[in-house]
Amino acid sequence: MVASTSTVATLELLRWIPLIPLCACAINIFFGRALGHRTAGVLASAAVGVSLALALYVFWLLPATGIFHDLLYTWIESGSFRVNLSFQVDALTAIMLLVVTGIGFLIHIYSLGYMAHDDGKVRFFIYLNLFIFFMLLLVMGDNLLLLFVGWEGVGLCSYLLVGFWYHDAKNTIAGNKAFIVNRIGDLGFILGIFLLVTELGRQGIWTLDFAELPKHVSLLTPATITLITLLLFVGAVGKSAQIPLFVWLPDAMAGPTPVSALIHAATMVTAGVYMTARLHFLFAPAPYTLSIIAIIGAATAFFAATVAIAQNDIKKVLAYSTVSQLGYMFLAVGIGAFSAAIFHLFTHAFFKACLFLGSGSVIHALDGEQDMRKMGGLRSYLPKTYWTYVIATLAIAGVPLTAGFFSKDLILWQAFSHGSYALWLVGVVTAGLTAFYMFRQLFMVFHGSSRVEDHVKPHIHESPAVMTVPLIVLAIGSIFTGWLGAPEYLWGSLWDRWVQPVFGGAHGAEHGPVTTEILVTLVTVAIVAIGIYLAYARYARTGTRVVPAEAAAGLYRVLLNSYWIDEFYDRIAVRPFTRVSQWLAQIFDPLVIDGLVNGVAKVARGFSLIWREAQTGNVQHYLIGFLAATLALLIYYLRQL
Amino acid sequence: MVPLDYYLILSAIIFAIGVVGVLIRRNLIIVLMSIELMLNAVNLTFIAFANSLGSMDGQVIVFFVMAVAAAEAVIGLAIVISVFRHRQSLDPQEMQLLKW
Amino acid sequence: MNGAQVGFFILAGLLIVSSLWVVFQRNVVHSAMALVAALFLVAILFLTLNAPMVGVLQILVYAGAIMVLFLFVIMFLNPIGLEQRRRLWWGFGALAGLLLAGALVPVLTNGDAPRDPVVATELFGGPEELARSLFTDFVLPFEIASILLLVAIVGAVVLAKREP
Amino acid sequence: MSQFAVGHLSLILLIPLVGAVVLLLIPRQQRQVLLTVSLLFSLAAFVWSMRLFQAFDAGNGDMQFVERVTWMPAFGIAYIVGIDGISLFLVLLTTFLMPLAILASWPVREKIKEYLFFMLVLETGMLGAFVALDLFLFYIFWEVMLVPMYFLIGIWGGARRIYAALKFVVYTMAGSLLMLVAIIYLATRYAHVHQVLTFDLLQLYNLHLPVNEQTWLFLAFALSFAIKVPLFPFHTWLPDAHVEAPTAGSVILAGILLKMGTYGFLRFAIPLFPNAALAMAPVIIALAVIGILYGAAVAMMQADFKKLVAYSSVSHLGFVMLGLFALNIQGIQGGIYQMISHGLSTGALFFLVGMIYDRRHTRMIDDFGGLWQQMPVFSVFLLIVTFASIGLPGLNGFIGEFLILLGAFSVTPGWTAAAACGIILGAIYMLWMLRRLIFGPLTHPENQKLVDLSHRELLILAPIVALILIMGVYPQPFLSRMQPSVDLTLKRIVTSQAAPVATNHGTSGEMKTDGR
Repeated sequence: MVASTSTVATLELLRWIPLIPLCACAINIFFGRALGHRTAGVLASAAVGVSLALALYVFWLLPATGIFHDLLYTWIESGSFRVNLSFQVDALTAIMLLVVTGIGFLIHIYSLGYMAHDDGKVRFFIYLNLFIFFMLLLVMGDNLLLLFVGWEGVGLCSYLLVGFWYHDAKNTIAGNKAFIVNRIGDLGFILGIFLLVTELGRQGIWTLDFAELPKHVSLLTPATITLITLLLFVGAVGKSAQIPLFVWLPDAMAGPTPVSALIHAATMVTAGVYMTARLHFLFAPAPYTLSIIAIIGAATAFFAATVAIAQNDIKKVLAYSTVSQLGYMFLAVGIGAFSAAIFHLFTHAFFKACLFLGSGSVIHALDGEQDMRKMGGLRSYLPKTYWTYVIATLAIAGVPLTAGFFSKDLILWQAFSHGSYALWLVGVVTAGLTAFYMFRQLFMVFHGSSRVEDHVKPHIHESPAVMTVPLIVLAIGSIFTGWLGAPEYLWGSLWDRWVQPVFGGAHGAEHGPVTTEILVTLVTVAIVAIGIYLAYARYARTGTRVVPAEAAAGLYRVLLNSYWIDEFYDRIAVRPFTRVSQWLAQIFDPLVIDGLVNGVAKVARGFSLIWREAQTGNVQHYLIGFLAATLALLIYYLRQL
Repeated sequence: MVPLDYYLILSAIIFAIGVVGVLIRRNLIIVLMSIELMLNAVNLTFIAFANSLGSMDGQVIVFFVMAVAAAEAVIGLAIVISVFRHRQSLDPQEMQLLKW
Repeated sequence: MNGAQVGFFILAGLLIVSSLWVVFQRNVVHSAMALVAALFLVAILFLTLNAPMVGVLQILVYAGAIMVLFLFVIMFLNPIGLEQRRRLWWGFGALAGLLLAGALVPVLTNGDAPRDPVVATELFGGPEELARSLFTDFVLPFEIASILLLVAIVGAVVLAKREP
Repeated sequence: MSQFAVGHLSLILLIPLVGAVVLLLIPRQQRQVLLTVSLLFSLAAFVWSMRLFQAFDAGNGDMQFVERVTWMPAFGIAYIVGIDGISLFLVLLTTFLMPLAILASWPVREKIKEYLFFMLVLETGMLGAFVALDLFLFYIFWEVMLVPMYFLIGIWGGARRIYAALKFVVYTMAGSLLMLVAIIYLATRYAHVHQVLTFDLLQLYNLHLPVNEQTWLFLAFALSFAIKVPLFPFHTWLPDAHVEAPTAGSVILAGILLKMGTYGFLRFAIPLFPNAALAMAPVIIALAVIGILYGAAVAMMQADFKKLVAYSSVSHLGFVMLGLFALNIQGIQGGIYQMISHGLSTGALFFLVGMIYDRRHTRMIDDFGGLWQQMPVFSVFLLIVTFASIGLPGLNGFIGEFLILLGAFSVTPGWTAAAACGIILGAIYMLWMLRRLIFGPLTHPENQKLVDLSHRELLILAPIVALILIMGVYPQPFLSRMQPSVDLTLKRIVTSQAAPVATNHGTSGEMKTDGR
């Protein structure tokens, strides 16, 4: 298809992009303590900085339809099956590369300040560097299995970082949940890979290379493709926290805030979107899968937005908002608009990272307080944080001329022009909800009267420059990144020209009449405006209309507990499974299976208990037996004659 | 001449008597003596065969049996002494430590 | 029936009687004396079977050495009290003995051994013949027997030694 | 090869044995000397096995370093040893783990001399079973292993050691007796056809029996191996034996002895009776998958750290069996790879259990918690090893599991999907164990005095973890050496499908010399 027309060039530089963070990680593992907390952090940040520089250089070198390739060695070879450890960079990867290293670098810098007083700082940077390595592996791997390696690797880092403050068992439980739910998704992913490999293998093709696969897709039957893509999508559902596997993401907020920003907003959770885009040649010919993806994406977007409205934890709101935004991306994927999905991924990385880091700044200032009901009026205390937060909130709400506006609008317009009006409607309503809950948060935290607890109040301080500078950079990005993908009626999309070749012309932006497009945009903007107004009316002035959780009732209570999904899973899956396991471990295994084994022994023992009565210990009794046997032998002998 | 069978029958009878002694007596010394009887019965058979086959081998075997019998009697009696010392009894039926 | 056979029957009858005496005599010393008699009778039978050397050894070793040892132990331990004669058990033993004898006799007499014994040379059964066999064909068992006796001596000393 | 020269493989068998004899000459009061000498001998065996690895011809799938010495010619029994790409790594695994196991025996206080003696004898036994190419010889080594293991568990074990040791030996013995019968039957059957009585495995490979005959023989072999593996319903000896055995014993048991069963399937049961293996494959795959899920579910509920690891072995070995009975290149290669990986990661887990047991004299998970605070290095090792065991990509466990599932998927997608669920369960119980053990608050006051790993303990774990990483990142040196041998094994199965069935005094199959 498309990949064959692109030029492939070898660039040995590529390997160093992921390897440098890995080296820094290794150095910190062995010498981190000796180097001291500060040096270790600086080293880690510098490593990511170097990767960023390299990524920029590669980006600059990369021609529009070109692919850079770097083979290290053959990783696994078994029979005809063969997978290389090799990296590739094309336009799509280049964007992901910049997101990962760029935002990763900023968050490393930020962490230098945020984690300054933490005992486990070295450990934190080890994990963070390891994460960058795996994330780069994920985006740069030139085959599906390497992608999977990165995929699992970032899951590991997510587990480690969510449970970073291990003293509190709750954090570790959240980490476990994240890892295990992801594993459930990965089960689908790996089965999808198996199905792909074996089906192609049956035709004599053994490959998982992204460069090779598109050529052979036509060998597969539509049903097989549908099954493969559905299985792969299960993996994406797990990693990108879609319905029904989203439950881990809100809990994952137990990790340090920079982690939430980097892993659970900007990069790792978007891996599912990246994967579907990377495998667009498989997904595109699977309409059934696509429609499921679209429905799940839209449902997740809406559902998570409703839950976000009721949350009181500053990070939980952002977490649900992330789930919701990821839903948008999958909505885009589902209608075949891969380019739009990646575009939203790109802009979302900036404003969501900015929001998380901003919330981190707030939490930092308030000595770890995360409950928005105990905030309010922080505008004057934290001016830089406030202004960056405002910009990012505008962006995520989709206020015109911010990044979020362009990317979200692109998705909605694609949905509309694709003819999926229901999906479009859900998207638009969700946009309104997004505006509402984000501004609700903004007002609750920064406006109104202060509800900060008295003992914290004297310590409120603006964060140091090492934290605010990344905020400012990200805030700038939250506006201007969107301008790359402006619609045709403005100045046209630089983005499409860059990314579209990767996806081929087949599913490019479908351009309807410009007037319709503007009209659709206006509808969205209007609904967003309503959302903002409602939030303003309800929360801006005083911020006092905050219902305590105990008094929550009705729909509010449903939303606050996110529809009791966790409890539902607990009831239908976790507890029955635990009970079965318990029965197996405590009844079945020791009593039935081992009982059978020991039963055989007991039967033998029973026989010998009877039989041993013959052993009286009396020699003369034994002699009787001896005699009897001798007689028997003699008589036998006589009968033979 | 006395036929070979006569000797054989005689030794069978003596052997059986020895066996009865081992079986029924409750005195270890008599049990040992009964064993000597059995050995002698066997010896008689050997000698009878040696005579009728004209071979010295049977007599040599008897010589060895005697050596073994001497050793057996010595060890057996030593055991009897030490058993009697411990238990003040020579009744084999009272020695049942090796019961299951 | 010739003279030799008459002699044999007398000897055999005496041997059986003394053997029964050994087994069924309640007094240990009487049993031992009966055994001495039985051993002498066997020695005489050996002599009739052209085995003078073995017969002499029988008297020397058995009747002389072993029986003295038996008597010595009997005297030494002096087991007091006569053994209880348990009718049933003894009857059972006697029956078993009869059965055994009944089975052994036909088995033993069944072979096709030469009915007429080979007429022996003059030297047959004498010390020279025995010694020749012993020190040529059976030299290894002979040596082993000597070791066995040595072990028996040591074992007897160890077993009968009074514990300190 | 000359009749009298000691070959490479014989030497490797001899080194530990000589070490054992040398130990007997050292007075028992010399603790340090005893330990050092046995460590040196096991290290020597390892160094020698590395030379073997170097000299091994990677492109050759046949037996290498073959030595033949006539032993009991009347019965066609010979001393034949040799290795191929399958046994090479099991030999290396054995010689690699043994020095570490001896190093882990430093805290053993009682009867150290006998302990080390048994360890070295055990090493010879295990190596012998892996290199033996004569069925009778194999059987002897197979049984010889039991003896030292019996004493290791029975003398230096935990509270219920006698029960566990007896169960282990009797259970294993019960299975192997049937195998002995089958071996003898097989040899006599071969003698009927080819007029030569031999126990030479390579020649017995050429015997093609009718299917129903194969099935009985296969079942006899399979029972013996399935107990050793252990396959699902035959696994109950394992938790008892593992829990009661001393640390080094558990490591060897899990790391090497269990592989004996899977190796037996691959070396003997499958290629000797290929038709039966094919026919029975669905049953065994089903049992393997049940074992995977069952072992994981039961492991989850264990309160005893060691027992948890023991049941996880049941689960992991289920994967190996699944791979072997996929009967294709990926499955078998993955199976072998998984044997090695499991030997390393579960071996390391048992080492770690032993290390905290030495400190606290308890293995109950609930007695710990928050260990990271006191023992960060220990915790890091535990973390890495646990994730290797879970099958995280980049660590060794992944390669094996991936290849196994890939191979199995093309044969039986349904069972494979079920087996893949086992990976999730693996993550659940392992992570749960981690949480209760090293994370969370440090609640128990006894744990506040715990000291982190000593240099000796680091020396045990570091090589394993290094190998875990290497095997995860760069598996090719291992896989490429296995491939020709696996190919050959598969070819044997395929050719026997087409081969004429042997009848008494038939003409099929050419007469070969008996290696004399």
